[in-house]
Amino acid sequence: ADYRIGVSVPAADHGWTAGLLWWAQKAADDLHKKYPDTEFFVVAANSGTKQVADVEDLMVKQMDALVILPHNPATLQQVISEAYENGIYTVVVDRELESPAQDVFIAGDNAGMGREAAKFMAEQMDESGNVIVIEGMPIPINSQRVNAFNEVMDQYPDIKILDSQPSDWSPQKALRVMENLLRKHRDVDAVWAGDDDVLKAVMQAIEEAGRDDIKLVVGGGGSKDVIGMIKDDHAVVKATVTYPPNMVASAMALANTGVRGKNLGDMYHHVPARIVLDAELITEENADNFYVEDAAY
Amino acid sequence: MTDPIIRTRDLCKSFGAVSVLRNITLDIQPGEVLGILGENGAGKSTLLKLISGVYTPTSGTIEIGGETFNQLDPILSRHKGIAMIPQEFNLVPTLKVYENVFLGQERRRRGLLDKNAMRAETVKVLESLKVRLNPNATISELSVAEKQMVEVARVLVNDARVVILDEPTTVLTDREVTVLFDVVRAMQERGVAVLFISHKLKEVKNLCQHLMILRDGEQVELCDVADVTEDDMARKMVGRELSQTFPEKQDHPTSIALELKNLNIPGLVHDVNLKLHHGQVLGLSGLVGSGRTEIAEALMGLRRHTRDKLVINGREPDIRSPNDAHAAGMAYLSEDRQGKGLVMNFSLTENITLLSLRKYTSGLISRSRERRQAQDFQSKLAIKAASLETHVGLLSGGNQQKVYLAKLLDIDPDILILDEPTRGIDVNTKREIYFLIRGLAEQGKAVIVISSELEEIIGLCDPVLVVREGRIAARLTGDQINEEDIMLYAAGARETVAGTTEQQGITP
Amino acid sequence: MNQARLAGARLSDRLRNSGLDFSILAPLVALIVLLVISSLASEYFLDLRNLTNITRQVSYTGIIAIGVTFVIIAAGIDLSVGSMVALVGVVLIYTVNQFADPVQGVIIGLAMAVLAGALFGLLNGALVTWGKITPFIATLATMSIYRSLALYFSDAGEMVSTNSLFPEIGGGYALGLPIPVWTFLIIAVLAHILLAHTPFGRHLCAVGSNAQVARYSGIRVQRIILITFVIAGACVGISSIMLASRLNSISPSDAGVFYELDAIAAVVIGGTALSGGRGSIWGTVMGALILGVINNMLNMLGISPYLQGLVKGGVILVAVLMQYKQNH
Amino acid sequence: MNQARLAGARLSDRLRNSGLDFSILAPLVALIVLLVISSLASEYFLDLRNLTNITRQVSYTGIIAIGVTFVIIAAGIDLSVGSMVALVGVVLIYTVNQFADPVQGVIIGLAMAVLAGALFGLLNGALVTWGKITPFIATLATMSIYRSLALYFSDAGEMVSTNSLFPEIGGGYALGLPIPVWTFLIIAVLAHILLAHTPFGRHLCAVGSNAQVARYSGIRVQRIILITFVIAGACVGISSIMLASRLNSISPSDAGVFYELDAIAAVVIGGTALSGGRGSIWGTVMGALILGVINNMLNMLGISPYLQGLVKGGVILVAVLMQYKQNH
Ligand SMILES: Nc1ncnc2c1ncn2[C@@H]1O[C@H](COP(=O)(O)OP(=O)(O)OP(=O)(O)O)[C@@H](O)[C@H]1O
Ligand SMILES: Nc1ncnc2c1ncn2[C@@H]1O[C@H](COP(=O)(O)OP(=O)(O)OP(=O)(O)O)[C@@H](O)[C@H]1O
Ligand SMILES: O[C@@H]1[C@H](O)[C@H](O)CO[C@H]1O
Ligand SMILES: [Mg+2]
Ligand SMILES: [Mg+2]
Repeated sequence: ADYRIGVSVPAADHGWTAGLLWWAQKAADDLHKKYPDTEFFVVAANSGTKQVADVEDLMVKQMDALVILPHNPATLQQVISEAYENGIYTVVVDRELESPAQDVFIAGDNAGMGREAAKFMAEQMDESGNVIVIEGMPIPINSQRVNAFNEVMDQYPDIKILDSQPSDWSPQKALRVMENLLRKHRDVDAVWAGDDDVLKAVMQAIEEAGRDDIKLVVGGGGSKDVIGMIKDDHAVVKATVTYPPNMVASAMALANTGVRGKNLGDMYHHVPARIVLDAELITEENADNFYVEDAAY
Repeated sequence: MTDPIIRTRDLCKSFGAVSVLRNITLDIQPGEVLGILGENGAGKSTLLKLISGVYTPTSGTIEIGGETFNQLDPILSRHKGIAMIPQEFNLVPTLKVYENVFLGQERRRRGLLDKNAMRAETVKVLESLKVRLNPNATISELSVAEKQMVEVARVLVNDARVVILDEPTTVLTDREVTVLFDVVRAMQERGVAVLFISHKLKEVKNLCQHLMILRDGEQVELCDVADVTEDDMARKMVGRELSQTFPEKQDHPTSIALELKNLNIPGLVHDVNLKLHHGQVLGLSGLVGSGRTEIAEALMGLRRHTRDKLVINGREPDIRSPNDAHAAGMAYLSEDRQGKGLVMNFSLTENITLLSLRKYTSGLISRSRERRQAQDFQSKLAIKAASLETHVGLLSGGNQQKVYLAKLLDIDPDILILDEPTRGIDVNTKREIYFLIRGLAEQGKAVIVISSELEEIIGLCDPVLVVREGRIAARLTGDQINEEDIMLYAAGARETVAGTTEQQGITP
Repeated sequence: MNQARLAGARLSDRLRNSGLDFSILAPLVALIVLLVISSLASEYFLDLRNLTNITRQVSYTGIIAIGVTFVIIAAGIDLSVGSMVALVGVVLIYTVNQFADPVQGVIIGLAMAVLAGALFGLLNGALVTWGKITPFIATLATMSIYRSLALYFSDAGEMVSTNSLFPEIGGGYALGLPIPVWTFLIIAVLAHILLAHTPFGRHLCAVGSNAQVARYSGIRVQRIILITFVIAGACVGISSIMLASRLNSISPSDAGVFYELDAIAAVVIGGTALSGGRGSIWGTVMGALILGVINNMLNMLGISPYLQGLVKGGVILVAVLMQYKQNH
Repeated sequence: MNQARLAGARLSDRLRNSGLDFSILAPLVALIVLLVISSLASEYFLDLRNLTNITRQVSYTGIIAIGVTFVIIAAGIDLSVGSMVALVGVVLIYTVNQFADPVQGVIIGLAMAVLAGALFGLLNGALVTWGKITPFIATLATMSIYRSLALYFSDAGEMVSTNSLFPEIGGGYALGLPIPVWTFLIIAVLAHILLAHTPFGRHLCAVGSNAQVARYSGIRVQRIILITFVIAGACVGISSIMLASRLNSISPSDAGVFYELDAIAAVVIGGTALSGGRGSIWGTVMGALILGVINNMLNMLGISPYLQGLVKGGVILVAVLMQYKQNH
């Protein structure tokens, strides 16, 4: 092949990363069919250090371009810089490097995700009530989301965050945590689950506990199932915020364009250096626009 | 008289509520060999473990070279010049021979191990014990006798002032025992004090100057060996008169129980033929390493072998595992009761019923039936234990052996193969076991006894097969069974055209 | 003070003679202490619903831990159980979704799940016995293999059941208790009987204690070891049923992650030695409950996410230290 | 055929007498076979850069595996090493960043890292020896505790060093080889000497094989066990230095994740028995290299990420099975 593109992502350790990997595989197939002279090599790492090794290996395999969603930006900084300085066309996805070392950066908006959810909730709750937050894993992107969420909520003195507990983005764990929290807090108005898979587990706990004090549940990520619930006017699941795992597929398309020195569509520039996908609030009004029947996430 | 090297004052030891030793007061002079006698469970090993620091006394003191201790630990006692060969093996199975010999007393050069020196010294010491062993062999490859000699070697390279030998001879044949005694005498000349436990009274008589007898944890006698006869010793141990040791040999051989043709284990056993009748106690004699154990293990399906034929009670069972052997009515008592015989963290009951568990099972195991049976055995074989729930690992060596015997007897086998059956058993119980074996034969069972104790072979068995280097060197009956003949055949000083079936024809 | 110790010794002696297994007393005491502390620390703790929740949360790893107890008593270990949960779950939901009739789907699905679990366990056992691969490595390898297969067959996507009856299993109640809890209890009772009252159990302990002695005693050592892995696999199958039906789905990437550590921890906290040779099912049940209560407490007290690991590790240490004090 | 076997027996005998440890031959053969296959399967494999990469990638867990070898020979286990990497890393980068002078920062930082590692190891050892907690549980608990502390001190954020000299350690080369590789080699040589040529090593084997016998032989069992954990901790400290300086940062949530499993796998593949009593450092080095080559192969051959686990598990099984064939 004329163009060899390496794609390095975190391992499928929960729903969203599984979706990510699915999209990476799909894009590798689709794009290879469309551009037979491009070949993709997808690797997945279960830790940042393993990912460093993955990138080293891809460099040995003489990639022309590298698409990477870094497990941890600082961990990967060094090796991505090496690749970039070696002239490899580099696209960094989602998690931004401290010192830029890429041709293109494409990402979702983590802070925006927390902010949008908070604004929507505050509005729906008439600026007062009790909230439970089910967080992800204690890592930087989680902090960005939760901090932004809390910042918005701080503006409403009548909104009280009862508890903010980690789920590690595992539905299993989320179900357990939510069950426990529901025993502890008898008067809850709203729940923010920062991930849509986690939201489903949260809903199960709420339904089983037969709690009708909870009027509002908001998610994050924009999974097909949750968008479906919103679309069908679910009683409490009223919104989620986009954070699409298919950003990796777009990143691969960008790499494929960029590495050929081509322009994007009819643009008059090279591929833009920075693309931020909007953190879009999905509600009943616009849910139809986001619903994709055969999406993996 | 010089100052005693070891002095104990009112030494007592209890485990929980059980008092095992009471008020032992003892002086041992340099260059003295003290024999310690007592029935199984009398407290002999416990006393020596107190002196070597393995156990802490409940009360009383130990004085070593004038220093008084309320308690010792193994490191301290070693430091004070005490070396011990314990009753149960005390070698590290994953390490090599020379590494074991020098364990805890390694030779160094510039901080690093001086392996060559240690290997050379090991070879030298083993040679002085008349044992040929590769110093690089791993312990787990050795026979029990070889292990025992390695234990002896450990003590020899250690410049000990006091050497403790807890039943060192149980796994040795007379030849090695002689060597060992020479070594002990040489140590004695250097002023080393030796404490020696044995159930073989003759050995005590031969080797020791002084004698201590324990009964139920009490010191009942402390005297010069010269002043007592073997009969006196036995009487004092047991506390009453003892009758003859061996039962009358009353062979009533009937039908053939087992017939084996041309057993071969490459490199170990060659063309062994064997015919065993009901009512017979057949002895297998031979030097250590002659391959007797291998023959037994092959019969039990525990070792790969080839054979032309194996007939048991008229049938030719296909024996590939001990299970098959048990089903065919055969049971085997291994010489290695710790490694192959008993589950140390099982209770007495659980060990006794391990082979026969089906008997107690109708859906579920009936613990009460198990218990009753165990109780029976406990009283029949006089097994001394705190309770039936005690882990056998906590029993004295001799009592463990009894539990092991009970375990076999509980499947009521037709053919018993007993490898060193009285290992570590006191005179009185030994006698009971001999009568038990004879009784089994009288009941029509067939018994093979493998023993390194000539006296036992001679007193109990007829016929006797002498095994040498994996072959049957001779088949002896009646008057032929005597010490001289057996030794000559075993050592290869005399040859017969042995090994054919004709030669081994049925004795009338 | 000395008197107290004496009394304690006497008590423990009496208990032992009464036939009550002393080894389960230690985890029981640890559990009780933990329960008392928890109920003092959080007013919601003793809430009936909370207790029901805990027991259900515990049942998934608890059932697996029971299976793993057998493996550990035989001196083995099974690291693959977590991944196996995911793979069995994939098989289960795939099967359940094949049938239009919900009843048929559920019955055949459940059978398939248990069967698949037993089969994967058999593979582990075969590697250990015939392959002579040390259990740690054999199951470390299959841990990676089973997870990989689960991802592959499901295309890494969450599998959702379409059977209306299916969620009733893990989500349902019987006589006021969740079905997973009943299942956990029944399996515990059966496992206890198997371990403590049958020749198999006795032989198992002998094998774990000293395989050589077991062999000389005519016990089929290899077969026993094989069976322990099959039991563990079947337990995983059942646990996977409970979990998948409760969630009405299985996530191949996430299901069962770290279950192996939780299960082993439960077994060991319950007093079963990793070196094998003895163990108790009730101990394992206590161990699993102890871990469940700790998790519950972390949420109830709202411990900072960063410090949850510290508290959890600390409580485990204290619980185990307490046992030691109990035992000596 | 029989003759061949005889010749084989003779060879192994000669090897044994020559002092060459037979047990490391098996992993060596497995490694060589794997190398041959790899170089046939991928044109890039023998690329010098690739080989350098592999050895550097291997060195982080390899160094830890060497430390863990000591723990395992003493019949222990250490599950906390992975979390410890993160916690030591946090301490290290914090310290390095405290000093304006880069040289001073690096020197004090490195010293602190090794010290911290040894200290955490000491805590593990203390729990095992004085606390009498079985190593699996003790280190499972500290695994959770160390990770939690790393998250807490760093506020879950990645810590980046500001010292210009620091990245030169893990990223630098000496005589054509990366510094982490040199470090790995030197530690291996020292560890080998310690294990095979000093009384400590000998005593260690005795302790692992039969602690009772060791005690009777006048060996201070508890102290030896304690030291093994300290050695493992110090090795973690060094590994953490190499890793953090190579990355110029440490991620508390992610650094060292799964290292414990990789390290233990390397040790066992290298022929050291988990039951303790014997082991070999060179075996561990081979084991680590085998795992490194497998990982590299997966990427070089472009195996589907879903199936990487399958292939990895499979190759581990084959490598271990091959050893068994070798050994018997
Ligand atoms: N660690 C222990 N815990 C409880 N009881 C013990 C322990 N060690 C020994 N005993 C008991 O102490 C008694 C004396 O045992 P000891 O081993 O000293 O006997 P012995 O005289 O050496 O017997 P043998 O001739 O059979 O070796 C026995 O009843 C034994 O069960
Ligand atoms: N596993 C093994 N590996 C290597 N050699 C062995 C092994 N088992 C036994 N041997 C050797 O086989 C020979 C026969 O040993 P064995 O103990 O069976 O003889 P024996 O006649 O029963 O003697 P004993 O009087 O000790 O019972 C010995 O030289 C021993 O070293
Ligand atoms: O892994 C995380 C979460 O699953 C989240 O939902 C989206 O961001 C990813 O990085
Ligand atoms: Mg004794
Ligand atoms: Mg023998």
